Amino acid sequence: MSERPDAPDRDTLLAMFEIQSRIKLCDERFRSLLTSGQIQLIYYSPRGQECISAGWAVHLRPDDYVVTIYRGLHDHLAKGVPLRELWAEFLGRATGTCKGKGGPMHITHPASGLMVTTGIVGSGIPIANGFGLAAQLDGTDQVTVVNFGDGASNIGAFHEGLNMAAVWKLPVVFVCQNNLYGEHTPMKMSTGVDFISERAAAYGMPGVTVNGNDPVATWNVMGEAIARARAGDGPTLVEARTYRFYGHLMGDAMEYMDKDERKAAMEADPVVLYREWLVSNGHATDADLSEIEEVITAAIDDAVEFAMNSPFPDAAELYTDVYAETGK
Amino acid sequence: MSERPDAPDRDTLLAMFEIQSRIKLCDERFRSLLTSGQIQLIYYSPRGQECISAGWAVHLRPDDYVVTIYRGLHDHLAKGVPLRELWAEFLGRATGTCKGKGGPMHITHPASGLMVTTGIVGSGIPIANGFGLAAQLDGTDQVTVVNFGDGASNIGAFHEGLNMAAVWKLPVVFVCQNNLYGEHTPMKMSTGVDFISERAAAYGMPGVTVNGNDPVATWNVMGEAIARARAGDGPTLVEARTYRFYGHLMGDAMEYMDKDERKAAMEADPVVLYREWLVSNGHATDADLSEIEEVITAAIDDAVEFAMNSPFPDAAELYTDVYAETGK
Amino acid sequence: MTDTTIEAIEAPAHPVLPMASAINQALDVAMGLDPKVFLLGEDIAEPSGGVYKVTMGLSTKYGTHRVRKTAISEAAIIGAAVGSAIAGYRPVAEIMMMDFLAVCLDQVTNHAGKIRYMSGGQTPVPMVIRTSAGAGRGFGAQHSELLEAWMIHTPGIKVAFPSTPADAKGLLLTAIFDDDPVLFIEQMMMYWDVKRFGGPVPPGDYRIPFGVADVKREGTDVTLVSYGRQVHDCLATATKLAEEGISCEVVDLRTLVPCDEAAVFASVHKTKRAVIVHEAVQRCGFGAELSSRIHEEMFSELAAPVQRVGGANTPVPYASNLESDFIPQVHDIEAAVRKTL
Amino acid sequence: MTDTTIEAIEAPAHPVLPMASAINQALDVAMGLDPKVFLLGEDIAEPSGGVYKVTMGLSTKYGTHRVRKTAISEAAIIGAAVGSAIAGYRPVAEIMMMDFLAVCLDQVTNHAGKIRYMSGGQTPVPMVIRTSAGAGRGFGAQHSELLEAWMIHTPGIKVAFPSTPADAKGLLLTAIFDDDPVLFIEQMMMYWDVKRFGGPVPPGDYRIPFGVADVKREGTDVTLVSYGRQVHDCLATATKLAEEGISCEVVDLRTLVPCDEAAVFASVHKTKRAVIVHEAVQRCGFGAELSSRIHEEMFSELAAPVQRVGGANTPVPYASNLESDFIPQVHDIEAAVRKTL
Ligand SMILES: Cc1ncc(C[n+]2csc(CCOP(=O)(O)OP(=O)(O)O)c2C)c(N)n1
Ligand SMILES: Cc1ncc(C[n+]2csc(CCOP(=O)(O)OP(=O)(O)O)c2C)c(N)n1
Ligand SMILES: [Mg+2]
Ligand SMILES: [Mg+2]
Repeated sequence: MSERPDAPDRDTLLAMFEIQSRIKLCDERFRSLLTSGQIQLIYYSPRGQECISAGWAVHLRPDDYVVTIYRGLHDHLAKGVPLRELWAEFLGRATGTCKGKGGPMHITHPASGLMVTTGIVGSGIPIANGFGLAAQLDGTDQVTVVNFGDGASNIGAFHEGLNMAAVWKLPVVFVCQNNLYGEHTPMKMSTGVDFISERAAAYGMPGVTVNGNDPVATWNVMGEAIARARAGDGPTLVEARTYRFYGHLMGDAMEYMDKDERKAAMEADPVVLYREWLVSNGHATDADLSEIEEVITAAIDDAVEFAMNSPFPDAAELYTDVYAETGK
Repeated sequence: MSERPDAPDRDTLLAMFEIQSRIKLCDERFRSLLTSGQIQLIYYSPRGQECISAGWAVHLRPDDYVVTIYRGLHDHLAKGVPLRELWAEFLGRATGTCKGKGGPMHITHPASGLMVTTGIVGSGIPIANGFGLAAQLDGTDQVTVVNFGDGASNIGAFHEGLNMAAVWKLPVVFVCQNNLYGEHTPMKMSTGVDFISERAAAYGMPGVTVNGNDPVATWNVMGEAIARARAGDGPTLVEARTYRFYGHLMGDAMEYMDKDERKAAMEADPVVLYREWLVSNGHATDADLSEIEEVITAAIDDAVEFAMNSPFPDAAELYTDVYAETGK
Repeated sequence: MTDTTIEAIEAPAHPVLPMASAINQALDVAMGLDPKVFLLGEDIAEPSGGVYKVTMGLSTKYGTHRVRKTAISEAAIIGAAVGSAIAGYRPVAEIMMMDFLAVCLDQVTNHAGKIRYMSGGQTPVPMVIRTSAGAGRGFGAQHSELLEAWMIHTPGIKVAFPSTPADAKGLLLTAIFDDDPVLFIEQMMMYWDVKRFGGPVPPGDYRIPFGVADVKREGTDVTLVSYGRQVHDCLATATKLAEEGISCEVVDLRTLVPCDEAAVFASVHKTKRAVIVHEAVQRCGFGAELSSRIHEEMFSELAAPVQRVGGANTPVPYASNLESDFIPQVHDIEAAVRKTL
Repeated sequence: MTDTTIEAIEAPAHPVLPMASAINQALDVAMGLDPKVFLLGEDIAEPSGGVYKVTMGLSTKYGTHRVRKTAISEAAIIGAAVGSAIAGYRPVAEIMMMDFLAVCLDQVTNHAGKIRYMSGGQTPVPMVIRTSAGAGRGFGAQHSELLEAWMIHTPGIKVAFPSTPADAKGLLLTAIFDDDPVLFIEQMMMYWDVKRFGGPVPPGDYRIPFGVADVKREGTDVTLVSYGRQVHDCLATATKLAEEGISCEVVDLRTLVPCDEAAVFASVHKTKRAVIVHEAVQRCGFGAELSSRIHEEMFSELAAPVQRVGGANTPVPYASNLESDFIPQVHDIEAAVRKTL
């Protein structure tokens, strides 16, 4: 794990570590509380995909837009959705980002630029174009990053969305987090290409594949794509190859996954390896990083307590927010 | 217009001429009857695109499947839908292919292998896969040819359909009849690529562009694609470049089309040029071809009279064919 | 605002226009008032100004950045509208024909319709989907449907369905400046037929509030409730039956979500009889909902069960004779009225 | 065949199974009987046998050419089913959750549902779309909807909606061998919950005809009409009210298209009162259609207006307390019954 000439400055390196750790520790807390039965919810673990979100997050401004999917915890945290409101929403409490009405699959927090989380595969892509179009019409240099999986690249919305973005030169970065599976189906059984990035050419759009478990490489690729969008030079399709450590959702028997493949992936835990790399190359001491982790852990403790002690939404909330006026 | 070493035998050359002429003469009759007000219907002229249908038709067997769209008259005739029933259906008569209930946008004639005509852009593509799948499961070597326009290559169904066909190696030939416009919109304003065939690579599928106004070149390309499908080697995307002589539909003011572009295209009428080529290269005498045309004209006279004198469907037909049993 | 309405309908001064021109005016006024309003859809820009010429002139006046021609990608069209609406715009998306809602319904129902709710009210989606619809033009089964019932069954989307040029203009302006997604249904047969469907159109920023039905004809014996083109058939039926001394009141709902049930109940309270008329397939159509509501609220007052007149329970056939049998006609409405007497 | 039904329901001999196993049995039997039957959908093959394990074992037994795992491409899934059905197969397509119908509705309504009609009867489309549905699992607004009303409003598609394992098996076998497209709705909460929703399942080729409702409990005072999981809530309500001497008859429609109106009318003829219960959003739901039909046909016989109990007029909320308020509960049904007394 030698030094990387293509690495960003120390602050950025540590910022990425902080984000990765927040995701990793949050995910571990969710899984432990679920396993111990202290909380119950349908949970799509992002564990293993941390570096991708961290890779784009450090290039974004608060006023940039992010769209993601049900497997979105890593993206939510990377864009800065506050832990308390996020945990409360996951637990369906009145204090959640969406008053408990949306839930994990629909986390929304405009204040952080987390605009839409959808549960429909592929459907965030056309919506992301709308944010890009708004920025283009406003004449601002805001960028939209939309995240989706490898499986999503086979649905119609992907095709229509990328074509429109290319024709209109929208400031949108399409991030395909390729974890090699769509639910219980390996990518190779469902997809006509080996690399999702090959599909960019069908829209005259630049496409690139990066090792999404390599924080530095990912940082570089995201940086170029985001800079291109910000400069008004149009969209990019970024395929970041990664792996789902815990299958599709919590409770997944994973009988359809290759045991050794998974073992190898988890042994090469990108967050752990990155931590070691930071230390071994003198970017930070173990103590520096431990302190970052402790701060996060404390914040998670606080968020969990906040969420657990928050009330469920008032019964009247069932009927509000359907329309601008209640009771139509 | 010199001889072509890549040309098929005389019978095939004349068979293509017969099909092209049938389409051209049928279209001219429709337009003259519409202009004179003797018939009234929404009419999408295929004039200018004759060579494409003729190019695949001569490679197909009656038991091969064809799927097409509202602009389908050329495909219907090429696959052998009988003139009388076709005219009667266009006029909404009880003697039509679909008892007058489907109309021009939904011509269906399984006896000729014309399986589905759809009015929804792109939607024939996933359905064509079903015919290909049936042949594959049956273990026959039947081929399915599905026709659609350039505009259809921007809709989700195109993407999903081509990917599935590639993954399942279905015996389907995807024929994009690229006439450079989708309704009132030039392809370049709506599409991220210059050649629709470039999109085949997004599915690991062979893609080829051919001059759809060159009957011999089209015959060769269609022959290869159909042979590949018949041999079980999977699907092909064929882009045949052509032109719509009369705009989107009858009555179209065509103000959005370049006058010179259209004038040039009509001066290079592929059916007229092919006729001249056949004669000048001694494949047939003017008399031979005139005879073919006269036979067709007589058949059209007969079909028009048949259709005009046919009754409208019985009122009870409104309620039949909704379900297997009437009155559910 | 209701005053403006009544005023408008009385005012003979206003120029008589076809519905298409009234819609064009509403779009023009809205774009002039608010730079955040823009249009997107297939073929809507100049030259051509849309396949039905409804958006004629607008791209020339406001530029192609605000009147945006798109690819044939309905899901992308609605998705772009949803995202830009959340980001503060007021997009007006055109879906060329209502049947094509089926290729982009996920964006309409799962996203435009639910995002306000799923975000706990943080992200409203102020957008309009204009769509032309209806049978009677020999377009066949895939270009003639009326699907308002799908939307009414899907909470989160408002539905407007005008019957006159003035209502079309007033309701469309309200729709554009409403903070919810609105499906705006335009019955194609009314676009350019000034003789049958033309009417006076108030100039300028003319708006009609949602959820306010309009009594298009007063009567005492039977209430005919309808919307869109069928309102005209109800009026024709009323004229016909008046000759026999049967007095029909014609209530035009104008918006279906929200629905002015109070106006319907008030009329039925007077007449004790109701017939609901729409072109959409009768089975599970909006008539079923409204009929149930009237029975639920006014059962003891009713002199007869509420009758429904809707499209046949079939796809729309092509043959002209079958197509007109599919569409509810004046004689069908008349028969239904007689059933209530 | 109705005999078989009654037999089955009386027979205690049959093994008690969860609904998922009954569905698996029906698929197994159908594939064994007819080589033209095949399955396609996401994740349905082994290993895993589907995200809800409903198709477990079938790809191993019949091969992956007949149990076909697909990409996440619902329009392609339904399109392939439509084409192969026209070509002589009997495909059973799985749409993982009913909300996802919105991404492929064009293939369902404009094609599967209309092709028989548009071809003048030349090309029937014998296919089944199995879809799991329903709220109550904390899945939120996009994974919990019941949309049967959309299909019922779209002529050409039949709709089956079982409430018990035996009905699920019998109706699915009938659906597969029916010559029309059938939407087969499986309420997820019933899949594996043997305790609450298990029941005896007749072995072999057991079929229940479409359009034949099943009186799940006889009664004299009020008719409760329902389908799917809510039938169990109606039965619970009936048991509860019986303690007060209120006798409820529970009619399970089992198929909505075709709908056994005769059975409903016969029951209401006896009770003079009816309550219709379903989980789908009440506004413009199937309850509206059936309520209208009962009022239209039996107005003078009714002792009270027909009541409807449906889902709230909102998207499905996530918070557990709000979600259970969204879903009609026994106390809601009870309140509706009291309204009719
Ligand atoms: C349109 C649609 N079809 C099916 C589903 C069910 N589903 C949820 S997640 C998923 C797999 C998606 O795989 P991928 O895009 O690779 O994302 P990942 O879960 O691997 O992050 C499927 C099929 C859905 N939510 N939406
Ligand atoms: C899903 C859908 N959207 C829009 C339309 C309206 N429409 C009919 S034809 C057409 C243009 C199609 O262009 P292309 O695919 O190039 O075929 P062409 O008409 O040029 O042969 C459009 C937009 C439709 N029928 N279906
Ligand atoms: Mg994946
Ligand atoms: Mg074209």
